[in-house]
Amino acid sequence: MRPEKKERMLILGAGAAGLSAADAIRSVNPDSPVTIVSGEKGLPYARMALPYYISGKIPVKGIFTGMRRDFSGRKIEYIPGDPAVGLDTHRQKVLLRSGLALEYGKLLVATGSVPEYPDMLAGLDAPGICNLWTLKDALQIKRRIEHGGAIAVWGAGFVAFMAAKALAMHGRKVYLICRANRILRRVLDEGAAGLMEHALSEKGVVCLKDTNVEHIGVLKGGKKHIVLDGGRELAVDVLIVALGTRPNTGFLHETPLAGKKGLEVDEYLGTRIPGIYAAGDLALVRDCVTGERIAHALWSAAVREGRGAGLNMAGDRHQCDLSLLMNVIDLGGYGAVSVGHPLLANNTEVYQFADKAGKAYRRLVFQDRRLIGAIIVGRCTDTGFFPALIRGVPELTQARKQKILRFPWNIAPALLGL
Amino acid sequence: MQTVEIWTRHTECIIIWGCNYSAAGIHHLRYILEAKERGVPVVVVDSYVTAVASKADIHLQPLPGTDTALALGMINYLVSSKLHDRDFIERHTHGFEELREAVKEWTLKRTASVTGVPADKIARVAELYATRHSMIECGYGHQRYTNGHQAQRAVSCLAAITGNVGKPGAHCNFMEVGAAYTGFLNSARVQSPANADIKKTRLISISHFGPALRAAGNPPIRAVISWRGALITQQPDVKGMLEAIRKLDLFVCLEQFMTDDARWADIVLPACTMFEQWGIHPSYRHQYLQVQVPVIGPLYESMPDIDFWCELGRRMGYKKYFPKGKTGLDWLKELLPRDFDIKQAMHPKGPVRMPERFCLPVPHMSGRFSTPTGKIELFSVMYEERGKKFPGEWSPLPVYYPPVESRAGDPKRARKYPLHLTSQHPPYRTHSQFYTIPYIYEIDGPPWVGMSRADAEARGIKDGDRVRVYNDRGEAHCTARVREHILKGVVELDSGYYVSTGANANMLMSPRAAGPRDVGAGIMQEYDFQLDGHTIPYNDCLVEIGKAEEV
Amino acid sequence: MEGTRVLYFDMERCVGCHACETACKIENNISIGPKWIEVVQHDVLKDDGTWTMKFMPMNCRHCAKAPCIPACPTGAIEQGADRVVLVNSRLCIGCAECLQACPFGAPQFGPGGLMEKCTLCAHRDPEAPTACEQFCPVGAIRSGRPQELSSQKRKQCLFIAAAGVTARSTGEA
Amino acid sequence: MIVFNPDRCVGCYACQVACKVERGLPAGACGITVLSYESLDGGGERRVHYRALLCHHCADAPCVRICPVRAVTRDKNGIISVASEKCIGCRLCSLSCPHSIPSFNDRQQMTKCNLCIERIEAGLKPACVAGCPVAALEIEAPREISVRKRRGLLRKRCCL
Repeated sequence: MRPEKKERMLILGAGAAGLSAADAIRSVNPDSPVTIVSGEKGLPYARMALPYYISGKIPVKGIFTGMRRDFSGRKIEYIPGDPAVGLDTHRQKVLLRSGLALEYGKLLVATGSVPEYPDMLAGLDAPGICNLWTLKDALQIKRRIEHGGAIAVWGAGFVAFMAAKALAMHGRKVYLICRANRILRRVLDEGAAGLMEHALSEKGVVCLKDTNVEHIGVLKGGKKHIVLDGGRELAVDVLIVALGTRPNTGFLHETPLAGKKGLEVDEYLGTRIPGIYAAGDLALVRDCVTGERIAHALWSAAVREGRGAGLNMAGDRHQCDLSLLMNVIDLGGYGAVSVGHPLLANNTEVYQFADKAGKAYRRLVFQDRRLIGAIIVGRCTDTGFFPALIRGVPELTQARKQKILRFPWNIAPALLGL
Repeated sequence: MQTVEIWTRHTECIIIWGCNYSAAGIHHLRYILEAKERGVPVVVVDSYVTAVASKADIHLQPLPGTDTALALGMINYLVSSKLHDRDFIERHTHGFEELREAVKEWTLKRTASVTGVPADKIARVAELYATRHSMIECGYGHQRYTNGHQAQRAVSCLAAITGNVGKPGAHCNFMEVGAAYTGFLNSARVQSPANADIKKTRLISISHFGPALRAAGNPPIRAVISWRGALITQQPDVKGMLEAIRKLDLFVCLEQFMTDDARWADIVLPACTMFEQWGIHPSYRHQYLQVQVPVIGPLYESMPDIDFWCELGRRMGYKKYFPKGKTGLDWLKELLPRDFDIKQAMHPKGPVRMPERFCLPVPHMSGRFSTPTGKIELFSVMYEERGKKFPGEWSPLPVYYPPVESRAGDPKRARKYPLHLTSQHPPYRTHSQFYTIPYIYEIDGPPWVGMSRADAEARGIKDGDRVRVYNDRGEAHCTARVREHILKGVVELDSGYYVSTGANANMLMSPRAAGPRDVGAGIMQEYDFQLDGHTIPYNDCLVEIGKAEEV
Repeated sequence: MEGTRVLYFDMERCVGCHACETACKIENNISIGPKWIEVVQHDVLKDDGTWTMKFMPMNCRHCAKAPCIPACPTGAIEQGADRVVLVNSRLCIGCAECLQACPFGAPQFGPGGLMEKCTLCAHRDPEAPTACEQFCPVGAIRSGRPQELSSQKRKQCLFIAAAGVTARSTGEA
Repeated sequence: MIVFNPDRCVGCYACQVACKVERGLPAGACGITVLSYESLDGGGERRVHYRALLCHHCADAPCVRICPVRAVTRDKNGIISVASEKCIGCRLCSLSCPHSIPSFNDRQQMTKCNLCIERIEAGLKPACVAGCPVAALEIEAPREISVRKRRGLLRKRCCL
């Protein structure tokens, strides 16, 4: 059943999920009113692109993902700078901070995630200490590093890595404060992380592993004084805190949807309240390898889920809750890709390949006749085949698997039936 | 006309003469194919490789307009081989000796050279036909020439001398629907109500509409209502027709689509579709009919056609004969025989057979024929008589002469316009109908003209080129389809393209009439449709083709 | 696969009237352009030196080992237990890889550029004829169990599309 | 779309060279990639197969959908092209493309086949198609492919 023409489709969040959902709704339903609410001011932008902006690769206008005319041209209402603060599921209304109450027929919660802050440390509110999460953060960092200087990045996840890389490529001295024994520990194994650390150090990034921040102070002239747990001290102009994120579900605390880890959804991305859908960083979707319900804070997942949720909101029945972890990082042409669960350890067959020059590396992990994860460092031309293969398209036959293991550096021929 | 079930069950050989069932009457093909699968040889006589010809065991491809010669050659061959049915000829025919003498000149050799069909093929088909319980199914293909009436007579004589007439499964079927149908649906019952003040009507030849409008003097024709037809699209001599229409005071058209008539009409009245009104459907070549039941009411301002005519009648002062509120169904009931149960013809299950007293399953079984001699007249006494009364070509024996406008008939003209254009029934449309339907247009594509590879190469034309088909009367612009299967010297241009598309074949046609009687300006006195004929020689046309200039 | 109903096409009967095409379009509400079933025509030179024509309706054959399925990079094409090959338009990205893999040229692309093709009228009752079969005026498209066909017919009908309705009809039995 | 005929390809890589020359691409980036693979045939002979990886210009292309900065777009002719100056080099497109088509130039900007739009507008065939010495590549619309295959089948059947 197609929804009534007058039914408002309300989308909270103008990130990848929210905008994909709006596109999907419009693709099948050109008439129903669509409203997008963004918590941040201005036009929607790609958070992913912020490191590229601070590195100087693209101008600030390059990060925007939607122009006003895109919205008006497709009859989409866009309300920026007015985050949702409450939800009345009975009256089907969303309350915004400005006091505006929006009625909806279908609601998509795609408010994404917010950065985690370490709760212990004093001095984090000093100027020059920030996340790299919003455009405001990026503008601040960009301003402060304009005339050189050193930067410390606290954290060693994806955002931290991208920030460090971006600034190093910009010619700045960068310290990467990594609490674990390797960077990107959730997605890379030691071998791959080692290669990436080496590549980072060639760009001028100092990786401080097994290290945490003990104390932060401000020196005269505005420099930040950072004391690390090993006793080492750093003086930097900017400290970027990138210690991970959590779902942005605060405004739902009084509703049945509230949950710390995210919003539970069914296979059509509907929440337990009919008419309310969730997509993106806060949706607890099924991992397509492990089957567990988890929020994947990934651009690719957000696009996919946003589209699926949009189609379902517009009246389709589109099963789309299977999500796949995939990360791709690039260091000036030297890239690393991690797909699925390459670090899973139970009942797995692990194959590792390294080339003679020690530049390229591959780790393929199989479980029960399936490929469940892969790490590829260097030689990244065939990476597009991995996500599909992990999803089971095409099916991994024994012959295919043998071919892949015989020619691990380019799996395309094995998959294209050659 | 025998009903299809009979001939599929009893026939041992089928000749389909000048008829493309795949374009006109596809519902019969199932029966022909079933007969073929039963082992019945199927012969097709057609200048074209039609879809039906492609299914034939033997395909005779005579040059356009030489069908008479082909039939006469077959008669001569059969008579000289003593394969004719002497007993049947003795009992049921008149004038065999005269025919035998007349066809003597048609040796196989001469027939082959005139028709372009190999002699052995002609002999093979003639033998096949004469030695079996055979059927000839005639279409209009060989009749739409100026010698068409003689072609049909020759084919009928072929059937008569082999005795393949009036037996179940052995007959010569003509495209007849009229006789049985008009008897059944008796329009005479309302045509002349007692004491009605109806002025004597004149019969105007629609193919001569232009000249007839000019010739009609007392009283002159001032207004024309075009209804369920395509006056401009489907009649020859489009220019003459348009001139005549321009001179009218009023030209009205009842339509749903922007046809040529609607485009030229002073007033277009919104007509109902068949889904909105009552009607009755017979068809060529079979004995079934169905009453069309409206499934929705008339939309918007449209009204059923019968309501329009009744209203017009009332406004003209004939209120008595056109009572208000008389529906299409009421009219049908009045026209149909009183004892016919109309309900069975309205059943959604489909058509019903007409009662046998209107159409016998096997006509002429009795061996009596409604001719002056009571026999099949190989030498037609009726023609002879008629010829004394009216001008025209009334040869009582079938004779062959080339069509007036053909390479053999007019060599001088053929030097200028060497290609013989035959305009066949379009396979995906019903004449000009359905041209506007996107699904159909998608299949048929923009207007096209088919020509042989030899002719195309001689003119530097490639498949898909825009070409101009022209003669001194007009021109048609279309896309060339160069096909191997088309005879050299023959051009195929489907009938029924709107004049507004610029590809109408009738732009090239002459307004002459086919048939024995010469009707002059087109106003016909004492017309007898059984004898006078009077059709349009759509296939009598010479043209030339050239590449269209790039616009 | 005894008992499986198949759809078969008889080249000796098809006269190229395109009724199946239009019936299919109306039944499945297909736009102008894609043709789930299409009648093709070919000129043939006969032994006696004259020309004739051959016609054949072509649709998706629903192959037992359909090459389009492994060719699809997104897994959008599936074959059910009834052997009917169907495409999930929500997974299709419109890359046309299936068309390159298909020897019959069956995959079609609508105005949105996504693949669509013959479903053997999957929305109809399993024992009901497909639209093309129902509206073929000359019986060139028919369905039946293979053993019902004479060997002569089987030879003529090279193209047999498996309309495996067994699974659908006997599934409950 | 560009159609590849594996039965004709002899692995000369002329298409790759033509593509690079036409578009001035650096090493590592190309609009068409020819892969080779060896196998044993029934008689135990070694055979080399080739396969060209080509952008399909998908109707609902994942690369267009996923590009965070909308640098990859589909124009009105259905050609998917990338605005290099907008590209940030995040490589999501290459990961999302089921054929792993996007490649990257020395400035870490995505490059891919643009169907040689300028050549097509000038009435020429794309560089790879024009450059193929054995006509293993052809540019053809899906409708044409379908018609060609269907006609071809009937023709084959008629010649039996």
